[in-house]
Amino acid sequence: MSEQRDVAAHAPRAGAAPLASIVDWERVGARQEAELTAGVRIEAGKRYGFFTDTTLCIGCKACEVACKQWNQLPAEEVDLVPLTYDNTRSFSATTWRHVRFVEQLDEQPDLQAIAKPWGWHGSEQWADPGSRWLMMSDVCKHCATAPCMEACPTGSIIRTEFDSVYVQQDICNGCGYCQVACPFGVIEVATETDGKAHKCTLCYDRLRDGLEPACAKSCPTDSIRFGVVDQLLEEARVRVADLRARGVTAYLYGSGGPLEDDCDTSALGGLNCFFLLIDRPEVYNLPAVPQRPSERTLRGLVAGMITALAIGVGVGFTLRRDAR
Amino acid sequence: MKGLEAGARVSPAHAASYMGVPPIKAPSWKPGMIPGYFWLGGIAAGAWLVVSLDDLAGERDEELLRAGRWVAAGALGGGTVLLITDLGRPERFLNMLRVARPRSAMNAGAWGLTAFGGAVGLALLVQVLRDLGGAGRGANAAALDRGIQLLGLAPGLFVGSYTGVLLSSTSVPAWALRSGWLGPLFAAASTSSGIGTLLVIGELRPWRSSSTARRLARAQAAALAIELALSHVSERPAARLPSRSTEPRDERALRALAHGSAAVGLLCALRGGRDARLAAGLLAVAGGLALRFLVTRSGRRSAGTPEDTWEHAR
Amino acid sequence: MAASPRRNRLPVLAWPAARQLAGDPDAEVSERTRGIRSRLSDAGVRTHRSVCPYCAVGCGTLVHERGGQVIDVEGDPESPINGGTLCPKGASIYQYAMNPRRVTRVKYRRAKSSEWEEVDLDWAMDRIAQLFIESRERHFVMEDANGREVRHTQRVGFLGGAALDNEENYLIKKFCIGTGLVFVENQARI
Amino acid sequence: MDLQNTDCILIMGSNFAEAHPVGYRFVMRARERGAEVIHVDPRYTRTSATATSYARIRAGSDVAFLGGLVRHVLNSERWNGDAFFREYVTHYTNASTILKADFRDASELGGLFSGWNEAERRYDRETWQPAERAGSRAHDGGPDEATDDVQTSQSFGARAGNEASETVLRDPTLEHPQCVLQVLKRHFESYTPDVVERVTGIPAEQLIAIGDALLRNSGRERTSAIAYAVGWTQHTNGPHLISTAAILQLLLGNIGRPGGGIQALRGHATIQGSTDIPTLYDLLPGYLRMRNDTEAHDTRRGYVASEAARGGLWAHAEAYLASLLRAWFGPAATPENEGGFQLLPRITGDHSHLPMFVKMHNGEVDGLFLMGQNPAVGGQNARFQRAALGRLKWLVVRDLFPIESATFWKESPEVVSGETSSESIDTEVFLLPAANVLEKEGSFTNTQRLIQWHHRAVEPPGDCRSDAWFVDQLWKRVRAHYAASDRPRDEPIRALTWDYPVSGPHGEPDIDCILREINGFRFDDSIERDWDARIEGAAARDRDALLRERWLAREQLATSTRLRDDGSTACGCWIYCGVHGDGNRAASRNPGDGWISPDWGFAWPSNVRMLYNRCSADPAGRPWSERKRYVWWDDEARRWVGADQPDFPVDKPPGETGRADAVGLDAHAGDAPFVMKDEGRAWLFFPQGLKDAPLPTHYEPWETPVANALYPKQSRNPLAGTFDVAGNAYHGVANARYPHVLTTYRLTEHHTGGGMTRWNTWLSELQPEAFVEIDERLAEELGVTSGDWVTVMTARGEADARAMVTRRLRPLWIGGRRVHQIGFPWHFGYSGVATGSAANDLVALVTEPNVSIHEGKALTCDIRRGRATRPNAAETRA
Repeated sequence: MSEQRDVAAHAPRAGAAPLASIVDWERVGARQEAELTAGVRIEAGKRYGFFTDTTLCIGCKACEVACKQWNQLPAEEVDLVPLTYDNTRSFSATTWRHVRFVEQLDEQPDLQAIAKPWGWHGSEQWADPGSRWLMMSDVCKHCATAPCMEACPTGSIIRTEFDSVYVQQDICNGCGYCQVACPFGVIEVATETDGKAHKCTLCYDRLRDGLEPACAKSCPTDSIRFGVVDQLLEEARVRVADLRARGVTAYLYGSGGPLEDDCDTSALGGLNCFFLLIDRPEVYNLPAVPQRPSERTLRGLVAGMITALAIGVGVGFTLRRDAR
Repeated sequence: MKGLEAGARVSPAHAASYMGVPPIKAPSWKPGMIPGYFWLGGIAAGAWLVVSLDDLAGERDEELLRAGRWVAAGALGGGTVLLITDLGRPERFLNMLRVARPRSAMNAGAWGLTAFGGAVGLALLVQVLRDLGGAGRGANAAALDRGIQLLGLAPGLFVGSYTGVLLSSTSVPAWALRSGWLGPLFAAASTSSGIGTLLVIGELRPWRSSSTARRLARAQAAALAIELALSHVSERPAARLPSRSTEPRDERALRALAHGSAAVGLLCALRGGRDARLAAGLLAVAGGLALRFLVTRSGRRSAGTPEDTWEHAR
Repeated sequence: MAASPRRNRLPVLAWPAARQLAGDPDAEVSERTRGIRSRLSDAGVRTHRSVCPYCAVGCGTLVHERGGQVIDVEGDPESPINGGTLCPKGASIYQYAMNPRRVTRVKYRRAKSSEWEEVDLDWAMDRIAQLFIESRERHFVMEDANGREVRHTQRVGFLGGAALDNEENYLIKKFCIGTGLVFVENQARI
Repeated sequence: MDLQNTDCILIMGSNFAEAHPVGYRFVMRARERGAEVIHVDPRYTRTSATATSYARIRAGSDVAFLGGLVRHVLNSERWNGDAFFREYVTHYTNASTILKADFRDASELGGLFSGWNEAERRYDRETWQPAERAGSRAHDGGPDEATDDVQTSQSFGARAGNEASETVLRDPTLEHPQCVLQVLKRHFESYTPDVVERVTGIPAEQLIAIGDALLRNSGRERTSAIAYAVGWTQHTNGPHLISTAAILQLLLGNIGRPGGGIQALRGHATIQGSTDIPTLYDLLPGYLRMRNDTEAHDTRRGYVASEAARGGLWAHAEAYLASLLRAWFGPAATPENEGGFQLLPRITGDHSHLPMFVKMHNGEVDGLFLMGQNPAVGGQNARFQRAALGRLKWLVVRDLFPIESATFWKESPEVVSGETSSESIDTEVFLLPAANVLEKEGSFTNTQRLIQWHHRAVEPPGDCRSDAWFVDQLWKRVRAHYAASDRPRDEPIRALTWDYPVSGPHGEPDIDCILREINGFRFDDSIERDWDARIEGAAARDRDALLRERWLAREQLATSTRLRDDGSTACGCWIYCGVHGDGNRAASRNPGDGWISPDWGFAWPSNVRMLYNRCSADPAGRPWSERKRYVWWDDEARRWVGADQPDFPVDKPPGETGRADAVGLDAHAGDAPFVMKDEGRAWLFFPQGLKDAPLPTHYEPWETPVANALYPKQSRNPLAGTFDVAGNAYHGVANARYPHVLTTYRLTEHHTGGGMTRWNTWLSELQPEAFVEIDERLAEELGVTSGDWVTVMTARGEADARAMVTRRLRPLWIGGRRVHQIGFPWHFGYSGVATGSAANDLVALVTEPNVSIHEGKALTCDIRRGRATRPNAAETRA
């Protein structure tokens, strides 16, 4: 489709002319798209992340697909898992967003004995434990002290100017150490394909152009909110207070301290991508108290060497020549 | 391919985990490479340690030194090949030395390995020159040797022990819970299998000095005793993990092999005699390998057991 | 980090570890990383406003294209309906266009055949027109049994339309009026 | 978008969150503002999970539930105590109309209304009419039942009613025993909470609680909304469901007000547009009826007499028709052919989807153009439809992917199993690759009547072409063939206008010009002839430019009020008039306030975003409340003003009375908001419009596990359309062989018959395979756990899939026994990336009498463990 033919063939008419690229889209002008979609301006030097409010998630999985679309990630060959609507099951090198579904419904009452209400929850459904179907869109947490990054031996995993944790694909040598370091099972080495580690980039490329990350942008119900972490935390606090006033046992997972009733992520210094949950973390397949593996490294190395030396000395003692 | 796996058919409403899906990832490492590297690196470090201490502490035993250097060089070379092969992008192995990251056990290991490799390489060079008749003999040579051995001592100690720390600095419960112990355990195992290798060499091609074998056997006994003790102690923190109670048969066999080899090896080393020493050496070397397999394998299974993570991360 | 790439004269000084020693906080950052931008900022990218073809909510989309190839489809941030958001189907529109499973050549199956053949589009159109005219000729009903003029044929039908454009539906309807087709239906009935 | 302002939304017959996730964002916004979200559904879905309350209903029993709500409302203290409701109902509905004394309700006649003619199996609707003053002359534009009988599409009710007549008796006190409100009360009196519980499985307390929620959230200050989708329409009494909802909302004063209304959640990008500009057999654009074979339609005058009303917008039906004919036939619309009316083909019966396929199955259809539909999977009794396709002489499939409807002769289960073979299928099949939405320009009309233009982003690859191109090319070939014909039968072909310039590498017709034709323009015969001469004389290469120039020169009409019946205007669809009145308004893109956003696209009619919004003000024209302000009368400016374009004559004062001698909107009073209705008021009782009842009535689905508890003598719709053909046996009422209820549905991750999604790997990995949802108790009885294969059986066939055992489904206690409900998503077929059995293989061909829609949401079935032994094996007769 050549430029000339395009102009000649489809004479421009009101509203028909294509827009320039969205990045310097004249209608938006100096405004970034993120200001429209997330109400936030993206600038280097600030901490950005996601606040995922699971009470707003409708389990549509738009985030999963939007992520794959933007990052051009291939689909995986999956088999049906007919337990609930989650056939994704876990993160992988090509799945960076994952929506979990947790069916929590009471056992069937005996119908003959009571033809009375069940599944009826008054005005606040999730206040009642009788029937609920929890949905939660999980993602890389972009931890304040990221175990994957601390584990990375090549400096491939870096912290960007947006405080996100990013794997430099031109550096990664696929050692796989980040994979075992991650306390959330996020990062994975694509052993079958390029042999490198992959995970959510917080849409680093988009942030550079003032675009909201694809998943958060696509979320129809704003369950995934993108923004400056401190502001998101403030929003989250208000939200938790509001839900608690309504009788919902909401708490934050990943605030790094405040409102972390059922968990403690302080070892990681909090998570740039944090969540509002209404059940125990394990229900969402999250560790209650994620640890920071590198806490053990220095100590371990020193202990190891000292022990080795001690062993050596001990053994060396036995090596003395037979009595002369 | 993801799919319906055995054990996934539990009602999610009552499941203690999320459809049995592990919350963390098991290692991506190719089978055998990493334990093999741990083992070979350990032999290199152990052999180096023993001959260095021997050289530093007492009379020169050039034959032992020479054997130790060759063992260290060979094992280290082999281990490095395994390590590089295991990378997703082997051609980028040098990226490990791109930066210094003290919080990364892998990065520290790479630097340590480099330093150790340098010392071993230098030692080997000197050794080869000397064997070819160059590089002289005498007091100066002895000082040179000692210097080189001393140079490699710290990195050697490091290479022998860091691999355990490498494992325990992860989110894999079976490793993480044993932090503080895996390093020492691997150090002990490195020492014992290093000595074991020298013992075996000595029995296959007997030392000129008869005391060498005896001394090595004593050292072997000591090292194995320490290894056994550490092995026992280090397992305690992880014993409460649910994955331990569901240990499959092959893993139990591996455990028996690792511990049994060390114990029998210890007895043989104490007994003395040529065959016994040979057996002790072989058992120590085999036990070292079994131990590395056991630890990596139990970690892999632990990573695949959601309840382990709940136990660890709470 | 957004600072321009540093150039070092000595290769050894470009070594990140050396830069690290020299106190460079961005020593680990690669050249490629410094240059990262979204593909929407590539030269020649043009954006077109479109509408999602799936359900009837009518989400606005932006189609980003470069050299006639779709490179990205996202929600239109200005749409009061979706405000940039999309559902998973909408988010997958890219594959609606860029999909190796898509049929791009005319396929033709002869009667009784068990295989497709590839045929020329023009030939197919001629053949279809011929078949249509034959059916119409053979079965056109000018008057029904009661002598009432009905001007139609019940031998050919049109089905579908809810996934097309309004203007295409209009043409189909007009075509049917002109040729006397009365079997014309779409998904609104299901 | 207005749903964000609701205080309470009842979602029923719709899995809103799953089928329309982005629309659901407004529901979630409302919920977060404190609105109640009530979901009533057979299955606990993603909508239920995010609603504030959920009620489990037996599929197909919705009218009973809604009727129970109507009864609860009418008997409630709040409804009878708050003057708002009475005022709204008295002024804005026909509640006060007094019916003829001999009208008898279904509650009196055991499920049938007066006027039932058992021999002919039809209603004589005489007794359904309003009583008139003694001695008044019978209305000359009476309901034409004959006409009704051959129409089965959605229409805006019969236009030619008697209601506008000033002779109709009314009782503003609403006390008269035959007045509509009292009749309505009696009609629903038997729908008590206990009876409703027995019918629907919804506990009585819950019915009352939901009724109270609606009452609590309706009134001057608050409004409630109802949203539905095909869970309501795909029934043999679909219109009953929707009209019960309409009655409920009218009683509660929720129509035409912000946060109120009834939202039909439609399922395809322009399913609304393809109804407005209908690729439907019985409609002409703009809901004019297709010319049929009744005597009335012999002449244009007769057509107009039967279609036009005196009051309301339908008074101008002739102008709409004349303009349409002018658009289609141009100069060839002459007085001799009644302005083109005589050129129109006529329908002679029900030519809808299912009858078409029955004829096809009988070998009585030669050819079919399949334009983006996949009946081999999505069609009811899909197996039957596949067989029908195989009896065509030729089939043209236009699609993006090799859908099942194009490959049935090769890959269908029948061919694979050897039941039939490629060699025995004589159909000549063309699979023409289509251009997709990114590769063509045009407009879609969404579920809120918003027309939105999409631009072409790229050229289609290979042989892919737009459907406009296809029709254009086919038309040109056909016209060339008949160019020299002088037979009367070919006259319409020669007469039809088709003057769209083509452009681009493939010669695509200019869509903008087509939209201009749809919009309408002033038609001047002499100017048109001049143009014709100029274009004819021009060189071939200049032709397209000249054609386009002519389109640009034609004076576009800004509103349908400009349409005339004298041939001086041409308009392809009168309700779309204005869409291209001042530039292409479908392409306008001003985001606005995110609520009304009047300059984003164009909503028909006249860019009104909320229909009947005059209701948002009280009879005197004042907003009912500050909180629910929308459109009101500004006494100083002497006009209606507000947030939206008033759906009312802007300068008609609220106090004006309708003029008895006037036609159209002038016949309406200033407090008559329903501009489409003859008398300007909404119907709580339908003298015409429905063939099968003047009031919505609970009939069981055609296949039901229980008899009708409300009308034991009349379990099912007396007029449901059945098809006595092989492979389509029905189970009937309470058939012990098929004890379970089966319902089919969509998932978020796929679209309809899967033609657009099952070849998409990103979507296919999310839902890779068909499955059947069953409750734990049933699973226990069958001895299956999640992942095991089960086979669902009906008299039409078998379909197998893996079981998803879940507590989200639960049996109900109905009619003294446990009734299991089984869920089977209908997206899947045998081709593509995501595959599985087609649930529609199980569904019967059976239709609703008014709109010919099938019943896919409630039927009965049996289920067993294991794979289907005979894939899709059907019994010829049960």
